[in-house]
Amino acid sequence: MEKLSFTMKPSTPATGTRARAIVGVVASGNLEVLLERNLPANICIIDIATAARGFAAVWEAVIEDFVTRRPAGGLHISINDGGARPDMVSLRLAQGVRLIEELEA
Amino acid sequence: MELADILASLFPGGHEVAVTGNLISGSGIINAIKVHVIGIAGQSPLGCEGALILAGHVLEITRKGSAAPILVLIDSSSQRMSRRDELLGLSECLAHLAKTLLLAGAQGHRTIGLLYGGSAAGAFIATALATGTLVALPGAHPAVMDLPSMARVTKLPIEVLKAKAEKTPVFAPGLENLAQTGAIHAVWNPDQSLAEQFLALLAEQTGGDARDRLGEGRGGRPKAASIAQRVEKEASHA
Amino acid sequence: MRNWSTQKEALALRRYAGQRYACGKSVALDDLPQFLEAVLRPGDRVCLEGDNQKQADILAKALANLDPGKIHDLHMVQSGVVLPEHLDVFEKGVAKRLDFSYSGPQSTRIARMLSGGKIELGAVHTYLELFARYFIDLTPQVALIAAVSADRDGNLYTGPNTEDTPTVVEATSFKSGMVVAQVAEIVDKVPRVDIPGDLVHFVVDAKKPFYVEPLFTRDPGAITETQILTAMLAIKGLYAPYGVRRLNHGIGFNTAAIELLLPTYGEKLGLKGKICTHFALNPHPTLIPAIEAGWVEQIHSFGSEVGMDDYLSARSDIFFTGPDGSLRSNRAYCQVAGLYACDMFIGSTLQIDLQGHSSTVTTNRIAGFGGAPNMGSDSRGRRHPSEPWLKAGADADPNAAAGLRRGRKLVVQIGETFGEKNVPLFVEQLDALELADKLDLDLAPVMIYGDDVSHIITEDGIANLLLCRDNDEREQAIRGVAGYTDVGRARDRKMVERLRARGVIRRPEDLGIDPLDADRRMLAARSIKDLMLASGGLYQPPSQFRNW
Amino acid sequence: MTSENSWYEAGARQRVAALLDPGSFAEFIGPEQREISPHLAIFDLPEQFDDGIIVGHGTLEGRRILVAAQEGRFMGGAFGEVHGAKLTGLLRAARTLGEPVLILFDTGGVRLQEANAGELAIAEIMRALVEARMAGVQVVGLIGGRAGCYGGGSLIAGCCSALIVSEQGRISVSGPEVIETNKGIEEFDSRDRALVWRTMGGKHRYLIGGADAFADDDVLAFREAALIVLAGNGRLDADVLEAEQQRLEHRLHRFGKAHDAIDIWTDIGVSEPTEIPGLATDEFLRRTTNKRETANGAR
Repeated sequence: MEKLSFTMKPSTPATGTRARAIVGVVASGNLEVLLERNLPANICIIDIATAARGFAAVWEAVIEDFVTRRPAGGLHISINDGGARPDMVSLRLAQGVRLIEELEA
Repeated sequence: MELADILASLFPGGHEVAVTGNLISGSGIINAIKVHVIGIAGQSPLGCEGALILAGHVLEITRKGSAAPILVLIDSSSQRMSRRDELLGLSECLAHLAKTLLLAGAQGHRTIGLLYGGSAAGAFIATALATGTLVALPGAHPAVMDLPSMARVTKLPIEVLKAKAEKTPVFAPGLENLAQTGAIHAVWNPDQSLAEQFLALLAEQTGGDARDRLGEGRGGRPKAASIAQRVEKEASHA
Repeated sequence: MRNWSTQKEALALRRYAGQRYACGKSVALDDLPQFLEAVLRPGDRVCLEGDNQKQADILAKALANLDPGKIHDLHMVQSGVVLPEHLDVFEKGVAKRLDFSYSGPQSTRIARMLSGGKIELGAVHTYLELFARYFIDLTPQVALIAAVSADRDGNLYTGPNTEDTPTVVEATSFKSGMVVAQVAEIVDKVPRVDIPGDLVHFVVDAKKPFYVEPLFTRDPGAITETQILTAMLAIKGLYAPYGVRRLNHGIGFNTAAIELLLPTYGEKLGLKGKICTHFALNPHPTLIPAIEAGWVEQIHSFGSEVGMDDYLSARSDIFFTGPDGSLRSNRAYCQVAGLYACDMFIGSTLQIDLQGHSSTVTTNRIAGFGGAPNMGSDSRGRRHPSEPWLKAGADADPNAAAGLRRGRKLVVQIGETFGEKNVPLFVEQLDALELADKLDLDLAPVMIYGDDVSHIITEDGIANLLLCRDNDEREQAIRGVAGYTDVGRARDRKMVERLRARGVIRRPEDLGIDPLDADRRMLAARSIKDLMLASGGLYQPPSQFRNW
Repeated sequence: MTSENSWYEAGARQRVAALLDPGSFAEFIGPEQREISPHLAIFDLPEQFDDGIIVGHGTLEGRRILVAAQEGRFMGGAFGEVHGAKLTGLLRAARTLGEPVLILFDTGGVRLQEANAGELAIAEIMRALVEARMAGVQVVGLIGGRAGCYGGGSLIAGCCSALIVSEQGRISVSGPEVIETNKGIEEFDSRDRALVWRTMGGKHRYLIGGADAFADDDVLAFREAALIVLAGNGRLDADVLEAEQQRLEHRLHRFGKAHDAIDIWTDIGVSEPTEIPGLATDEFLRRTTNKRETANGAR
């Protein structure tokens, strides 16, 4: 496993009030994303444990785009990755942000 | 130890235990205590018929209303792997056998498993692991799955698996590994009277299922006991 | 005085030699080895019928078991190198030279044998090219073909999987070659005559049907959200604006997703009757929901598909069927149809380079071409206009005088930026070049040349290469949809934004598509069973695809 | 057509959310507590924060209920140490609290990378389950996921007071590949999926009394079935096991010579038995009413 951690300064804080959300599942080509709202609104920390080694540059690019395009401020995001492709990572991150925006069911 | 030697050492005064088609049944007396015996011999697989025959014996014992101990002797392979057994619902038959043993335990029978040979997978769960206390003799060789099969499934070379097995008891086959996870209460000494070791075991108090705490103490299962306990607690306070 | 009938005389000798093992035209299965030894000559040019679907498997097995001391140095000219026996004949020395077009499942072994010198390669062709050469310089002296049934006169019923047979027989039999057919049974009267008996010299009762690979079955259960997103982009960003009605779909999950989105997403966009009405296409099971919903008017097929035969018979308004009711497929005609009468080809590939060249070759595999290059190329011989063809032509050359401007076929590559095992779709250089080097080939095996490609669709967006005015723009347009691959990350961001402003690149948001809406629930069928139910129970999928 | 709320396609969390009363589910040891497997790192395998099972409580039509749901996509829903212990703890709590339990199975059996711990976990779960049932608690299994209910999971299912199954659900001790690998393709061709389904699938299990209710592949259909099943009784005692002994002996006696499920379906008098696999739920239930073998609480 390779562990990566990124501390980002997103443009927008996450909306909604839910304390946490989880999407996805750890499987081949898939990943789980746990989002916890427990950081100052101007930062976002993303911790990654991935089965695919040597993709740090790709992760960085995906995450830069994510914090630019989606409101992610204040979120601590933890990822367990089963070797997902970047398109799946982007999708799960977007789904996670959308879920934490929703009202508590 | 061979089955005959085991029975001789358990029942110095003789016994009425028979083996029919690799299924063991009968009884003997140790120190004036009647002990029912069932089991499976000859490294044989356990299929639908065998499971129901053994379950039938257990039900017959419990029907009598005594609290005599039941000794389950095990030298099996795995569940019988066949299209026919699965077609007929092997899972129900094996679960049924386990339930009869668990019910007997709850009705006051001590259920003691003695693993003296092999056992694996579904057969192991339905017999040995469904007893209240499981002991073993040296040379017993339980296995959930043998290393070559495991190598095939995990796609890891067998040497790599062997090296990993050195570091943890959690996956590799073998008596010592299973004992560390808490599955085996004790390993008996074949050079001493099995009857006496049996009586000593009977004298021990039993409570609920202590295998997870045993595994925690032996270092084979670091988390099971505490996780189960936490869930239980959270459920009670929720 | 020159003898002008040597070929006819050679055929007569072969027939005479073979007749010893035959009763009428019928050769018993047990006599097949001796029979083949009697009719074949060392060095013969032989077509052993087989393509990506149907296989003359019994004849292949018999050929591979011949004694190379007696029969050797054959020159195999055949569509598919698919069965192990197709390469065994070279391994054993029965055959020496090979001209072929497709080698899917044998792609690794054939590459190994080529570099090991076991096979003397003529060329790797497209189907249509190889068929063409059957009539010019690669005419078979013996054709070993497969049919469903034969009557005692040798009339053949080739059934729904007719495929290459008429072409092979035409070229062989009318040029004094010998035709030997394996059939599953001999009947008094064949359901229909696909091949006239006087073109067929011998028939072998194989007692079982020839093998057919279910190559075009895609389980909707395996379609991912990203593939659905690419399909949404295709429908809304390409099919709709060009009004694509006549087309071919390649094999793959992206195109399967498109097929399954027509009755749902396509319906919502009001596109029914405006797109996807006529196909050159194998009977894809995933097209069943769209057919049932009335989207499709007509389909001509290269071959059939395992389990689809009853459905096809019951939908003769859509498919080509014989008087017996069953499908009639024909690979050669369908390839021509795809080349000349379709306005779009859309399919997947394994590698795309910075010029847009694409290839399914990796360094250790030669998969051949099959039909994709015919589908995926702009025919220079086309003369009839259509809306999408003219519009694409205008995209490519807006300044030319309309009356003198060629139209363009839409040739679309669709895929995810990363494929299986995280292998990037986009590369700086195709593996095909390295392979060509290794095997000393004159041509790198390029599936579709960059100048034929009009669009590339990934989850990142659509690149319209027709709108690119120079190589730089073209390269950046490709990088611009290459996502997080190395090629994509090396994009010139400013230039990509400029291309986007011009509509050369269109992102999902530019088309009003939210990637989060790409949900499996949009698929008109989400399992093989759904397809079976949608067909009213007529589609009977092979057992390995069932989950009931 | 696959339902909008397909059970087969949904993940464990989606199933639980749609099965219980809206918003009623609360998880024990949720993923934020990161109680992961301590053993997967040895194999350099990725962990999942909930170790592939969620346990908690919620309500069903207002009635408090305990629930466990396996995630069949994470390591095939297999039982490891933590995964198993969560279910053990839940069943022990059920006995103390006297509250019914729903187990949403989706498992290939024991997780090989922690095989000994997983095997033992199965045994502990079975014991906790049986003890809960002897105390009068209902434990209902729901089976219809991608991974099916195989290996040790099928033995746990065999201890439940009732099983609800959909066509997609498969219940079997040995999986098709395991039988093929050990006994050869002549014994079982694992690629012949029609054979897999008619030997182990939900319809066959329902027809021979291996399951009590048959549901459409839809979360709400499972909910309806659960409500009906939960209205019954789940107590396990000697009478129940005597009855089960008779039921299973009768089954072996009656169908023991059958080679294929079709033989069994023919025997019980189902019309056009070869059509059974292709039938939609309504038609399947209509054709088999009063014909199938039932457990009638004898489990």
